[in-house]
Amino acid sequence: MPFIPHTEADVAEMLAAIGAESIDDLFDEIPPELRAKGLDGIPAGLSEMDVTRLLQGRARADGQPLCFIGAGAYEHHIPAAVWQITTRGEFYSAYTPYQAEASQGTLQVLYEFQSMMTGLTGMDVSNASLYDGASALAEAVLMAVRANRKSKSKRVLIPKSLHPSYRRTARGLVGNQGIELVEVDFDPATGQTPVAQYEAAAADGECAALVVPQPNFFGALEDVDAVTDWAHERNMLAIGVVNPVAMALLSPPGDWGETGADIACGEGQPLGMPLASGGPYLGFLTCKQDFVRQLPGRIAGKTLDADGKVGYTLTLQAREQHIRRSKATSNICTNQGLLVTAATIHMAIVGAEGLERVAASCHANTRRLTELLCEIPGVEPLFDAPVFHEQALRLPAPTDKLLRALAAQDILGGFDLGAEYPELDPAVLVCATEMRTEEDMVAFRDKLAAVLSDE
Amino acid sequence: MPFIPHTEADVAEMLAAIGAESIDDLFDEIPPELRAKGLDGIPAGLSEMDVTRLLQGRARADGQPLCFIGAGAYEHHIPAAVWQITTRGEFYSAYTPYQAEASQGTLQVLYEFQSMMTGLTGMDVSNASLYDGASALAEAVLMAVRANRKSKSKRVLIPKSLHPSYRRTARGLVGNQGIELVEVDFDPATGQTPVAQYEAAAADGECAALVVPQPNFFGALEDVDAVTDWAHERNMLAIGVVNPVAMALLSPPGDWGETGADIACGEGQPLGMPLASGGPYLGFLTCKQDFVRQLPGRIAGKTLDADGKVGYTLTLQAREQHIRRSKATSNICTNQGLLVTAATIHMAIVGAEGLERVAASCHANTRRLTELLCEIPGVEPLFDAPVFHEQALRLPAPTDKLLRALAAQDILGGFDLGAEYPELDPAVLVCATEMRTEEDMVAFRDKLAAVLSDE
Amino acid sequence: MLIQEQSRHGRTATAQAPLEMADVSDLPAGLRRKQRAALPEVSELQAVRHYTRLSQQNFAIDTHFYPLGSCTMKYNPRACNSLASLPGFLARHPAAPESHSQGIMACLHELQDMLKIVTGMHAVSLAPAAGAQGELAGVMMIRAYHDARGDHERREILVPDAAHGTNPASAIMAGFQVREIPTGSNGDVDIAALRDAVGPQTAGIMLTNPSTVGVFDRNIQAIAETVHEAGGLLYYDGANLNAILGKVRPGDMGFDVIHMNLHKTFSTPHGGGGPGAGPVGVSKRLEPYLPVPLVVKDGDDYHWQVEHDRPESIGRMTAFGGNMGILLRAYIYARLLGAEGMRRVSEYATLNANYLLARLKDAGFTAAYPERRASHEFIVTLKREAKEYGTNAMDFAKRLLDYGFHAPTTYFPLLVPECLLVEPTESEPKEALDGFVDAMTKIRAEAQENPDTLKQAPYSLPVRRLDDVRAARQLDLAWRPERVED
Amino acid sequence: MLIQEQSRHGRTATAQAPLEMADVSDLPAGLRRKQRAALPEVSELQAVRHYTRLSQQNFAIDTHFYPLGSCTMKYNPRACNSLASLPGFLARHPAAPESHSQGIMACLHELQDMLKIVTGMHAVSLAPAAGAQGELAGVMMIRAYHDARGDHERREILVPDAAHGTNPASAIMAGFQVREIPTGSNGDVDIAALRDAVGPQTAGIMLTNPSTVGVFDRNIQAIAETVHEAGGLLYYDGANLNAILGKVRPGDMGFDVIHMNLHKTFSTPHGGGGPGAGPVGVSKRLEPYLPVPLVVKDGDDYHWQVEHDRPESIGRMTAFGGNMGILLRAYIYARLLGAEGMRRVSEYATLNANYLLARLKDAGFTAAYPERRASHEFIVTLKREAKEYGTNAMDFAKRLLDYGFHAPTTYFPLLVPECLLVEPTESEPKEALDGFVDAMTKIRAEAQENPDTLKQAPYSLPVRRLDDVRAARQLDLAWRPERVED
Repeated sequence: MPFIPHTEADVAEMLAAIGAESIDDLFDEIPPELRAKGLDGIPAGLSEMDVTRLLQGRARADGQPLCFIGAGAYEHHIPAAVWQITTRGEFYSAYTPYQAEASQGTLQVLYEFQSMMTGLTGMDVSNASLYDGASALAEAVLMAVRANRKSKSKRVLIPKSLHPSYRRTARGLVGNQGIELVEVDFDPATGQTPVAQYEAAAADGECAALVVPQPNFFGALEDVDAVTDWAHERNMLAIGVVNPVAMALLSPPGDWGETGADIACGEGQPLGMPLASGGPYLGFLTCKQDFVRQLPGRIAGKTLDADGKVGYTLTLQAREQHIRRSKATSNICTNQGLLVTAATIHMAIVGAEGLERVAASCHANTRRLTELLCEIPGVEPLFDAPVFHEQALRLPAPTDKLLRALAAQDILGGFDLGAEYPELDPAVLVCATEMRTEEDMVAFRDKLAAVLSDE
Repeated sequence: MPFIPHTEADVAEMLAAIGAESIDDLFDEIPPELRAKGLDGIPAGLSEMDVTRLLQGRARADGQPLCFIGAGAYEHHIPAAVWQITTRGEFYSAYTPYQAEASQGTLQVLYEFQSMMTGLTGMDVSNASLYDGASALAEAVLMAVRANRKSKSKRVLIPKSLHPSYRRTARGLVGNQGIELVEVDFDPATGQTPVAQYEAAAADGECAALVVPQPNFFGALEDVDAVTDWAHERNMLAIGVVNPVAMALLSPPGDWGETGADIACGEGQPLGMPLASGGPYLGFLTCKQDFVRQLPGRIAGKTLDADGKVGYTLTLQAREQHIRRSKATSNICTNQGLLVTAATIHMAIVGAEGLERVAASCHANTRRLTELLCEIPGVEPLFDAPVFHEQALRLPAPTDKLLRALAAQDILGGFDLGAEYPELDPAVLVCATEMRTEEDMVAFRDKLAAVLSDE
Repeated sequence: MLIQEQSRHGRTATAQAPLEMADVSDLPAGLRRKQRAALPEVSELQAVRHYTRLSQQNFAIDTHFYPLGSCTMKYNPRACNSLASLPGFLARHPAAPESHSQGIMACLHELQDMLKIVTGMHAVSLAPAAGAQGELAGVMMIRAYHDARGDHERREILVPDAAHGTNPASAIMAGFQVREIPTGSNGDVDIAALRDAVGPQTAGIMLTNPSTVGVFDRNIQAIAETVHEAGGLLYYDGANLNAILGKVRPGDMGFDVIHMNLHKTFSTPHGGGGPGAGPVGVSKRLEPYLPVPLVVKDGDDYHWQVEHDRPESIGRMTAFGGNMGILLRAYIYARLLGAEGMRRVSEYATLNANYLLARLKDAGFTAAYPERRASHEFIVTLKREAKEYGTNAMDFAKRLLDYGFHAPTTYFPLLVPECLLVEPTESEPKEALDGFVDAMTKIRAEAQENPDTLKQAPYSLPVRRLDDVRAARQLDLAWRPERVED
Repeated sequence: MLIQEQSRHGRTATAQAPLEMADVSDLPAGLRRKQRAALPEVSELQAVRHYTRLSQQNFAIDTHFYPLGSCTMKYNPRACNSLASLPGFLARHPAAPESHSQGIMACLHELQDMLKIVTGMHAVSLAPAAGAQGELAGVMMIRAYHDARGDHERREILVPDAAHGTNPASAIMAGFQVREIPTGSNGDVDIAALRDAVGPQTAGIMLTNPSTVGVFDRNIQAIAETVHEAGGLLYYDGANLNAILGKVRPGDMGFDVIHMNLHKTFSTPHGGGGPGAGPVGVSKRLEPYLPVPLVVKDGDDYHWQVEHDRPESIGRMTAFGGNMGILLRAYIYARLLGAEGMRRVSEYATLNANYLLARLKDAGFTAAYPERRASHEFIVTLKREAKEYGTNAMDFAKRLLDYGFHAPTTYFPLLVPECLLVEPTESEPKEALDGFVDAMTKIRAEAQENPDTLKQAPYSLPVRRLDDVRAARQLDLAWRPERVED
């Protein structure tokens, strides 16, 4: 039987040891009227060969179009070593390192990951992952409200230039606890959210924290120093939402303003995770040392063993649900361990210099793509601001029609901004990572031009 | 630098320790006039990302046609676990287990492989692999001539129904040692090589051994018992060349005739190796206990350690080139260790029963394919004999034209028999492994019929 | 040694990034990073060697029997990994149009359907990223339901004292208060206490059945009736679904909402602590509130349903709709098993648990609920051993590691003293279970002879027993670079 | 425990084969197997766990510094594995038509060209399946050359005493006699002895340069002249090509034929003992004899050349033309390195060897050729330690394992007593070399203090020192099933 090792002789011996007549007897405490009659509708099992054929067909069906969508998920090169090691059985099929002595591999990886994330964000401490960037933001908001000793407010300022799905996810996850996310408008000329906008949004009353993305959803670079300082002046905590690859080039949250952001979070996908339709990715959450006891999620710490040898263990478990239950900082239990492993190996192999070159290449490619697309009459930058790695473009025709026509030619021509920001329609958000070649970009331009001339 | 960890500081320190000025100085014993001026024509290095793009394009270019060619290499399902474990660094990047204590993983695998191959072939002992089936046959021939104490002859009977490439390879590899391979004709009605044919070929003089394939190249089943007994009556050794998957269903060489074949060899590819354009595969070679000291290649043996614990080590090294040099049984050094690992894991997972079902399915599919193709007028079995897993078919039109037309529709319609056996032209050798579905086979029939009607 | 400690300034694995540094001078200088991020600078070989060797320091299903209770550490078929990693699946952008997504959407839709069937629920959403997020989605839907009916007073969630810690924590995150219900001495929920607890404030109850004490609550129908009559809803914590797959369905027991931990029952990798996937199933009345996205089928075509298609939805749980790669693995596993394979899962998981329990009882260990059938897991209490030898459950656990077994879950559920929660799973052969009994027996003999043997354990692992108190008191959560002069 | 010992009758991993047993009643009963083959019957988990754990018992490049001399144990880039394993490459049948092979043929053709350039040879065949097969192909071509000229008396191949054992063994397989040439005390071939040895019987000489004693033979031009003048050809054993990649070319030294071990210089995996690939390169006069198949380019198209295209070819070395998957890996590696990367290989391999030698000399160890530069490897002789402490080279080797280092090659070449042949390779960091020196120094101190510490080593591995004599005397080469009554 697939995945079940029992021989008939085994079953007979085991039932005898139990003192039962049949396996069915073992279910005799279930009220008979509840016993499921069958699993009608579940197909019969397939051999691995047949499942392979089925899945290969499905995977092939989705093609491999040339992708110019970024919008929070990025197609980067992943060194072959990353997943070959990550999927080693010892990482792949272990669980949360509850028995630290039998889990030093995973635990040291977590500690190294935490070290890398603090290095990248310039913050003091990091947890060992949350589900994704959006849920990490939700946890950051909850944490900020809990942690702000200077304010009892449950209001948090969140700019509309932040990823729409992040805003929606965060709203859903924090709303039931009475926390209000107050939206802050962006400057329609630049796509940025300057201090003045935060000020306007905060006019209604005290806030516990604000969120500042870098870069923001439009790729525009925010004046993070000014916003952070303004937050601190108002006794708010500043929460940075950052792209970790961008951090190779951009000032990290720990360096923002006079004293740095208080919390930084984001999506770890660009650190070695394939696009994979949206997950599994990994959320990261880092903060200042002061707030460590408010940090949700697993945390690995360094300690010593009985012989004085260095080892690693999960620590500060008193924050967690399995100890603290209803008083925990979060309900999170299983997080994204395997992705943490991949990200750690990825960062180790690529290194700081490699990450810089990746970031620079993405930025230069997107700049080049912008140049090429703007050769087409009616295509132009939507905003006037420095950008990183994403570009919002105004289009001369309805976006969805253009994108559909491009998709029919296996080009994913960007993210339809009008779908989320009707006031910006028709507009598209494009991105070309280091994976796109000049040839790819020229093909995009040519096909877009052709589609437009067919209009 | 890719794959080189030296920092500039390292280099300086190291040169200082050596007492050299520059790395170039380390090459100062090479006569200056010999120093290569450059590597003109070698392109500049590429990033892993660029190489990935290049290779993906090349792999895609070759398509994935529907394959009905067997002819010694078979497309079987390989459990996903096989190569995920085989390519673990500890197997992938280790070498020949010269330091047995630090190589128990590889050594135990070799011992298990040897045990499985003796189980499958019914022979007493197995080596730990040779390059492939054809070179294994060459080694088997050399070994038989060395091992036959009853005959000084250097002639070996080899039937023309054996794989043409095996015959050619063996001839090339043994000819320089004065060994003559005497070809034996097959019965044109059955494609088999009965004893009478061997007898006719042996009429010219004494022979040391004969070769008998099961199934033979045409898929036809030979009367292995009679041939083996006849060989023994004439003081010849009998060398079986067998398909290891077929061994799940067919009588193994160890059981042939009264006392069994003396040596059995073959191609291990069907035991978990992808087609991969022809290699790396693995040759196996097994024999009776008496001949173990004539067996070429690595052999792992069981032993005890200083504490009396069981362990494994390479043994009988006195046969080998690194000890015995010009007196060795063969020049082989590096063999096919990684493939042995894959084959061992493959056989462990699939098991005897699984292998039986694979063999049965291949056989039934080829039978069904024969039925379907023979619905086409002019297509009919070439021989009248029981077959296993391959079928020779007569065609009503020139083979190469038909195969080309089918290939243009991404069907590889079999092996052109006329290219190797002009007397059989036009004819094709087809095979449908367990990987081919009814739908695949019907498509083959329909396209062949269409191509023929276009003639 | 940490990878950071192997770093040398100027060492790079340059094959792994574009070979040239592109011009980024258009980035405003004031927004640029001042100092290079403190990431390790190592060669590719160093990284490969480091993480290969680190991995070897783990116990895992692929290396050891790992009977961690409540975690269902069964074999993760390797095919699920390789097929979910087909290039077409890995390359798909989450915002790819439906025209380029029909293949994966077919898998997801079929998975939704299969999960509906095995749970007996009316509709399923695959969105939650893990079990705890599924729980949160579940209680959020309960809240949305009551709120939609104007039933705003229902702010209390009942949780048995044996429940997973995530249950009360999730209820709190959804804005509820939590009230604990005691477990009876026979392992079933104390029905009288439950009757006392329900009322107009009752939003619902969160329950797992079989419960975390390893028995099937025989009064489940009475519980359902009690809560439903009080106007509350029933939430099923699917952590223990492996025990009943194909045998009894939460929907038939009367549950209104359920989450499933696919990394347990559907054998997706535990990955050293995730990723999981926590799909939720609901009865008809909760369907409008399901988290998005959902996959629907229209003729031959699959479509996404998102916020604007489902205005009453509690919304999305993650930015991009869930852990697709994990869902794919679960789908593949389900197709490999089929209906008969699913039934076998619960049958052999239960057989293994009852056999192991029987053997441990024979060997003199104390079952927490000796009169009950084990479900797929069971509890042994070592309070007698603690009293007689001064060795606690953790000492046994650590010593088990030396014998080559991962320890069962210790000290959970909290209501049983010195407990080991043991879940062997269906994929372990009888020989592994027998080996575990032998080890436990030997360890008890060691405890009797010299308790210190246990208290100092483990001996044979990469580290001896670690000082957790020190870890928490002298917090060291990240390596810090020594600032070098540039 | 062997996998066979975990087998239980009736246990199967049925997902891994067709679910049904097809009808095979048409197979003649007399030709059917009487008893099921003795293969293990285990579950997929058992197999995965068994082989995962077995793998952990190996030292490998990915886990340890592995300075095995003459084997070039350098980092095998993981990308080579994943790209050579692209489905399009794995699925291609060896008899697929050229129309469906242009992608891989392009790779092979470019590899042929690159190998020509790095060796300075006129033409290259990729056919031989490993180094030793490449040697055999090489000497077969030498024989074919002389035979074609009617020069049938040339039946002797000269081989230096330091040569790899495969050299004389290959020469014998090609039907030659072998005559040994001594190595001078400075490590170079004894030129006078060579001059004495050559004659009308001389078919050629097999040489590796740098030689197996780890030095570059400075008289190579004189050697070439001597052999050529006598009418013989020069064969280059490419085992040590890593030392000179991009620095000096065998073709320029005067060699007529060369094989290359791609698993050494081009870093394809050693795989626990293969597969290798042993392409051969030849000068113009030997080109007609190259083994088939070859890839040729005609306009934009690639074609195979096989026996009937090349009537003078020595033929094919394996049934299907070579270890394509290994050739692909080498091709990928070559493209990753490029010209500058290839030059760096020999530079840093030589730097590492000379540094390690210098440090070991400083630490008091004896170099076999103290006045010479090391090539990419070098020899330390422990004859002084053997005399003073009674510990031999093997004792040092075994004790090194305890210190976490794979041992260098021991007792080869045979002419240096108690020798360690040490090849660190370019991919090891300085720290690894320093660690090795520390370990050697400590081991020598142990030897001085208590030689038994070494003689009993290793202590920390899965087994203690194994009894090789017992293995050879009480031959046990295969597990045998106990026959059970059916």
